[in-house]
Amino acid sequence: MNKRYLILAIIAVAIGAGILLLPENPRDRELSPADLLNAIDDPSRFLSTDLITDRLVKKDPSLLLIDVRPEAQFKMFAIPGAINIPLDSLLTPSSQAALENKELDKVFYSNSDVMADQAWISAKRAGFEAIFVMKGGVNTWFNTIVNAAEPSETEPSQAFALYHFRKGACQYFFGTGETAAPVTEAPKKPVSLTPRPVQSSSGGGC
Amino acid sequence: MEKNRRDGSFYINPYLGGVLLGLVLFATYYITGRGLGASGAVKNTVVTTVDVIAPAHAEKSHYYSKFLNENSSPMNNWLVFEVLGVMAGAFLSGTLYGRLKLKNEHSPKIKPRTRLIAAVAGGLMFGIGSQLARGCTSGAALSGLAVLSASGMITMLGIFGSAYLFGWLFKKLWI
Amino acid sequence: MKELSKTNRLTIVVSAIVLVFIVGLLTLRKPDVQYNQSPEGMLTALADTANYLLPSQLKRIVEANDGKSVLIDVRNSIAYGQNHIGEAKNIPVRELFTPENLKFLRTAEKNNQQIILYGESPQQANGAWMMLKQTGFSHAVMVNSSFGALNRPASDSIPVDMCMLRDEPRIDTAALSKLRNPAPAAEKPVVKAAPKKTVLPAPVQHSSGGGC
Amino acid sequence: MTGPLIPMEMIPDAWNNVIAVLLGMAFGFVLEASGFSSSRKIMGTFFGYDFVVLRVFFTAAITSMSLIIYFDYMGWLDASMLYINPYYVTSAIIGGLVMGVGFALGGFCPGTSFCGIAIGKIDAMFFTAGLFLGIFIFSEMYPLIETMYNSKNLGGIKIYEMMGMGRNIFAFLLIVVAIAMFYIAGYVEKKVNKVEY
Repeated sequence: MNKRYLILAIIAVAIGAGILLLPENPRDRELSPADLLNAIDDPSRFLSTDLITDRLVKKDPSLLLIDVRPEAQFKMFAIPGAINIPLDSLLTPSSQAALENKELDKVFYSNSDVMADQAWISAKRAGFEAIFVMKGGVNTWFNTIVNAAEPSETEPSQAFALYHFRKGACQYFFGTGETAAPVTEAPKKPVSLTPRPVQSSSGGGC
Repeated sequence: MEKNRRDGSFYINPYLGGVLLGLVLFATYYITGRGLGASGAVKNTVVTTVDVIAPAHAEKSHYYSKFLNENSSPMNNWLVFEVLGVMAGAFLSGTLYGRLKLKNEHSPKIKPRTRLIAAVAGGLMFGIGSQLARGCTSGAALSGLAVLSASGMITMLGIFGSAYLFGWLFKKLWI
Repeated sequence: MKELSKTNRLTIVVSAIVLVFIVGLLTLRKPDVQYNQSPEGMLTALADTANYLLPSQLKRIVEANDGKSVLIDVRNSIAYGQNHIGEAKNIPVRELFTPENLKFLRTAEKNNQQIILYGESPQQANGAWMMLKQTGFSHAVMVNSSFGALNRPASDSIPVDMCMLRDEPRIDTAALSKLRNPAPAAEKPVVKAAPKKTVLPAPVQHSSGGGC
Repeated sequence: MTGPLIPMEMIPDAWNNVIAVLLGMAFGFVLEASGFSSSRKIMGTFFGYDFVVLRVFFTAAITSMSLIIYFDYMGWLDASMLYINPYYVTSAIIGGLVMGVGFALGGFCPGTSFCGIAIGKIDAMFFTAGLFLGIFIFSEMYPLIETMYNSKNLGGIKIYEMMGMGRNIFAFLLIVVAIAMFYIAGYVEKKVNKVEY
């Protein structure tokens, strides 16, 4: 037909062959190292144990607690309502399905911070959204909620409100507290300074 | 070349047209993040018309109410402006190449009235189909093909496949 | 089909597009930092205790000072200015991938030096460490202790509390069992090894750990 | 500058409509200049005397597809942010078939009919009137077909994912198939009798 068309066809095929050489990107949502570093440096992923407890007590449907400890530890003791995804199986398809849900605030916790934060960084790199870490982990949760220390007389009234809230939560979780402290209402405001995640849902919460 | 440009029979090379259209489509994706479209503008016009004439009915209908919101009129839509642009651009090209002329194109074998009835019937089918497939040839098929979407590919195969089939049935209308 | 014979403008446009592609590909700069470990591989690395240094091990390394390792302080520069360990270099987490820091880290990696990271808490060191580990610094390790604990004068006698190798549960089992069985019944659940008020033993047995 | 610009908020929303008009003008100009304002020229594709639709359509598709893929690779465009029409299996297939009938009868598609109107084609005007009527009828019929309209939603799935192959291979094959089609089109055009229009 026309020599030009032959040349143009060759150019088009060459462009196509060039596409073949480009890398496929199956990890489309993967965060770049620079973005991940910025995310790591941002402390807003940490939620306090009191805040989590408050949302648990209020049966917040948008909260999903994920226990990243090994199964044995999970069976021994876990925060009520948590599901177990051990750290090494974080990226298996079945676990990813749990992390995929955009409606839920996924909160990782472990015994202290490190393992939960490792899970968070791994999940963040894989591109999951609305994920958080419970600051202090089970150890802090246990010591503040179950073994809540009674404030001394001189402390401000907020400390007492916090204490009663913790005792009430403890009774809520385990049926009975060590002392027969009356269940008082949870403080109206979140007791911690950590802000509630912006992504709000229809669920209870504060 | 300059001579036959003005008589309305000059068209640009189809591959050049294709490459330019591809550039326009790419620019649309690059700037707005969505493809081109045409039937959406018609839909918005219909919704607005119904809303003006029978607001209660539009409010009640499941379909109209999807596109109505209190703050802005459905006419204030990207696609509506785009289609206004399409008409302006086509007018420009028509002026440039000397094709501005009232004309009813049809096969010499049929009456002009048959052509117009067929056109209305065709438009009607296209309107229904474009709403079903959530886009027309430009909105679903062409834009979809550019981002390799499944719906675009399937819609394109559907359009061209059935147009080939029915084209032979309605051959008399055209040749 | 007379328009099919006019191909000049078509050729120009196509050449322009090809030119854009070529210029783009030539000017394309690869990002400075890229992952070279898959997320799954990283999860395996996380479970490897060799990646975590105990305070006592760190102490030995600092004392030996044989040039086989570089020490990185990932806290902010103010905290670093007040106090830091040995000849640690200050690289706050946010500045991990600045060009000069990258150059420093890459040199260390090339010389097969161990990159040791410590921070205010193990959690802070962990973030920086995971970033390095995922982006090709295979010799990076983190110190599994807080800076406060490291900096004690006699770091040999680090209290158990401070030794946080891989997160251990430290919950008061006595209080827990009391919660679960309000009335101290005759038959105790045998789940708990030690019903007395104690600290759960660490599930991971680490041979190297001198401090614990 | 990394695109898409408006979703990335690099261009203020106020410019949205201006950009729409400008892009629409370019779109309309190219369509008209390629001959899409003439229904008989468009219909040539289906009877083999003029393959302009096939040529323009597929050249445009492979051009913008390659541009998107290359720009995504070079980091100038974030392809994952581009809008992808959700794939509702039943309604997409039926809608496509119905549109095909409309194409064969009317000789236009919505975009080209607006071009036709702009340069004074009477049949295009009637086609557009039919278009309005069709959409109105669809909206009124909507309760009857609502379940079918919303059934089998596969979301914004890509064709190569559906076929289980790589994006790059699919893109390459599409280019090769398109060139083969252009060649066949040229061959058929020579065989078929010319139609004057």
